[in-house]
Order: sequence, then C-alpha cells, then structure tokens
Amino acid sequence: MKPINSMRLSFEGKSVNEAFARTAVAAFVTQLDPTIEELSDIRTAVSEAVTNCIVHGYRDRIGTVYITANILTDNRITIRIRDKGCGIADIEKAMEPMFTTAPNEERAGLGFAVMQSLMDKVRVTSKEGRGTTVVLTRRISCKEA
Amino acid sequence: MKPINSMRLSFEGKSVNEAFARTAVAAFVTQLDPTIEELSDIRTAVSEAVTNCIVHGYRDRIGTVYITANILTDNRITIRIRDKGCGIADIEKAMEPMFTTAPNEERAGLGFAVMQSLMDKVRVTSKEGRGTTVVLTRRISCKEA
Amino acid sequence: IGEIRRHLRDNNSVRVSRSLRDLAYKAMQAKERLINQNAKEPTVDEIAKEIGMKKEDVVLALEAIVEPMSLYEPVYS
Ligand SMILES: Nc1ncnc2c1ncn2[C@@H]1O[C@H](COP(=O)(O)OP(=O)(O)O)[C@@H](O)[C@H]1O
Ligand SMILES: Nc1ncnc2c1ncn2[C@@H]1O[C@H](COP(=O)(O)OP(=O)(O)O)[C@@H](O)[C@H]1O
Ligand SMILES: [Mg+2]
Ligand SMILES: [Mg+2]
Repeated sequence: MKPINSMRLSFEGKSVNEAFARTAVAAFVTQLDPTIEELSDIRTAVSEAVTNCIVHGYRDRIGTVYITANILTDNRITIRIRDKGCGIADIEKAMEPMFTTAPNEERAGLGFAVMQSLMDKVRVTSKEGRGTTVVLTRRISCKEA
Repeated sequence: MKPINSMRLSFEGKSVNEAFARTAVAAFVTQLDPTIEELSDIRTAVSEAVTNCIVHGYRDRIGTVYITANILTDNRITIRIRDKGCGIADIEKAMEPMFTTAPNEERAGLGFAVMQSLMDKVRVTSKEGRGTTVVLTRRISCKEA
Repeated sequence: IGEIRRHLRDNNSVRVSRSLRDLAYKAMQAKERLINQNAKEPTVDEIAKEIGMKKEDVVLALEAIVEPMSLYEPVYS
C-alpha cells in the first residue's frame, strides 16, 4: 500500500537522541490526531526499539540509527527502526519475555514484550554482523464526529 | 568544526509536514536547554525555509525536503534546509526584503528577512534547475549557574 | 506492562490536539510566573519542571498554540 505521507530520520546512536527520536515520531503521528494514550504507546515503543539499537546493536561503538515512518490510508502508521550493528542470531529467542543479553540493566528482557503489547504488530528482521530492523505498526482510532 | 551531535531528516514537501519539521528540529535543539523564545525563533526560521522549498522550490510538484541539524561545541546549532527544486537565479535579489515571485500570498517577500532577523547567520546557495540550500546558524544562550 | 497501561489510562481517549493546547497554555503561564520570580527567561527545562511535565511534552505542545511570534507565521495551509 502506498503511504499517504512519510518521513525519514537518522541520528547518532547516543542516548540523548532517544528523546529526540520519539518526539520527532510523535510530531509526525500528531497529524492523525491520536489520543494521548495512543501517542504515548507509540513513544514508548519507539524508545524501546531505539534503545535496543544503541545498547545492543552498537554495543561497542556509536553508530547511526535510521527511522522511517509512513502513514497509510486506513489511519495506520508504520515505523521502521533500523541499525547497522551486530544483528541478532536467534530472533525468536530474543523476543521471548525476560530474554536478555544485558542482564545488568533494569527491567531487562522486556523491550520486545513492551513493543508487542503496545503496538498492533511488531516485525523483526536481522542479519548477524549486518544489523537489525524493527517494524512497528499501529492503527490510530478515528475521531467520533 | 566537528559537530558533537547531528541528525538528518527528510519528508515530502506537503504543508502538513511543516509543523512536523519545525517540531522535530525543536526537539533536537532542546538538548541545549534553550528558552521558549529561542526555540520559537528557530521554529519560525525553519518554517520559513521549509515553506520556501514547498512553495517555490517545488512549485509545480511535490518533492522531498532535506534537513540536517548539527550541534557544535560552543552551544551553536546549524540547520541546513535543502530542496532539489527549481533553484534561485539571483540570490542577492531574492533575499531583498519585499522581493517575491509569488506576490499573491499574504506578507509576501519577507521570508528571508524573517530568517535573518531571527538567526545569527543565514547562508543561501542555489543552482538553477538543481535546487536550493539554506543554512541557518544560531547560538543558544548558556544558563548562568 | 499492565502497570504502564493502567498508569496511562487516566488520560484515555483525550485527543492530543486538545491536551497539547491545555499543556501549552500551562507552559506559557509557568513561563510568565518564572519571569516574574527570577527576572529572566526560563529555559524549556525549567518550565517543564515547574509544571511537572517532560520537556519533550512542552516542545510538542508549543506546536499547539499561536505564539506571540505569529506576526511572522506563514499563512499557508
Ligand atoms: N537492535 C538490536 N541489535 C542486536 N541485538 C538486539 C537488538 N534488539 C534486541 N536485541 C537482542 O534481544 C534481546 C532482548 O531485547 P529486549 O526484549 O529489548 O530486552 P533487553 O533490551 O532488556 O535485553 C537483547 O538482550 C539483545 O540480545
Ligand atoms: N527554496 C527556494 N527555491 C526557489 N526559489 C526560492 C526558494 N526560496 C526562496 N526563493 C525565491 O526567493 C523569493 C523570496 O523569498 P521569501 O523572502 O521567503 O519571500 P516569499 O516566499 O514570500 O516570496 C521567493 O519569492 C522565490 O522567488
Ligand atoms: Mg531492550
Ligand atoms: Mg517565503
């Protein structure tokens, strides 16, 4: 489906840019006039995905994070978050709640679970040594008259 | 000077994206902890430059607008706004207050004047048939202890 | 996760357009208050702290109000 609007964004994988990234995506989604809850869900999911790029994908260096957002005709938004980092060997395992390769962090292992609970769809593709792409999809409720 | 942080942004030249663009830039600048007034100056200048890309650069089609923002070490921010549209034949003349090729718009001819009054520096480069680049520079005041 | 959801539910189904307008209004009031208090322009961070919001929310909210600068705002729509 051809999007009716789209944007691209890229930035250095520094944690100071996490707030920037989710705010920029929020500013883009705002044109659909979502509810506060919808917007907050999207921001949280984007945050988790961006954090993963920074913390896991580029674990030992600072790399670039790429975001593409598309608005589709049926009030759906898709957000693609991509890194060119280390990649994930076993995606299914990585997505299991509580699975983590960084057990020292707080609330470890729940990033993908949070994304899945807040978005309608979460699709992950990855190639070891090449990087990881997460595509988040969410439908925004239509305003009642 | 190597920037300490940078981001890139691109989007379709539709007027709905003007609000997105200036908010995204504002979200990036926010890491320097500006005042609302500084943020509002930057938003207005970015708006004028983006509007020019949409209205003049891509006057008869929808094209892509590109923004790069860099944060430099001395609390300065540079914002580059670029289109691949028709270009400007005579830049000096285009920048004169009140000069416009679209005299039917309201408050026509003041876009560059507004940018210059709000930013520390405005640099314009352009090639006919190739496009236009505007670089805005502004220093954000440092907080006194 | 359930906890996050419950926490957010208070605001359930309020449209962003309205809520950002309210927030922007609060931010501008806080700004005036801080100027009177300290005789200088507060930063976005200081305003956000004053009203107990995240500064990224304040940045988003700024889009929702017609600023004093609107003299210069382009009128394309
Ligand atoms: N972008 C990524 N690049 C490489 N590995 C990743 C990426 N995202 C997630 N992973 C892997 O998936 C695991 C689970 O991710 P997540 O559910 O967000 O939990 P956490 O980030 O707390 O470990 C991570 O520990 C990591 O091994
Ligand atoms: N991105 C651009 N591409 C092509 N022409 C431009 C661009 N930006 C500005 N111009 C030219 O410069 C003139 C002056 O611009 P400006 O000061 O913003 O006033 P206005 O937009 O109201 O005409 C425009 O009328 C147009 O001819
Ligand atoms: Mg995670
Ligand atoms: Mg103009």
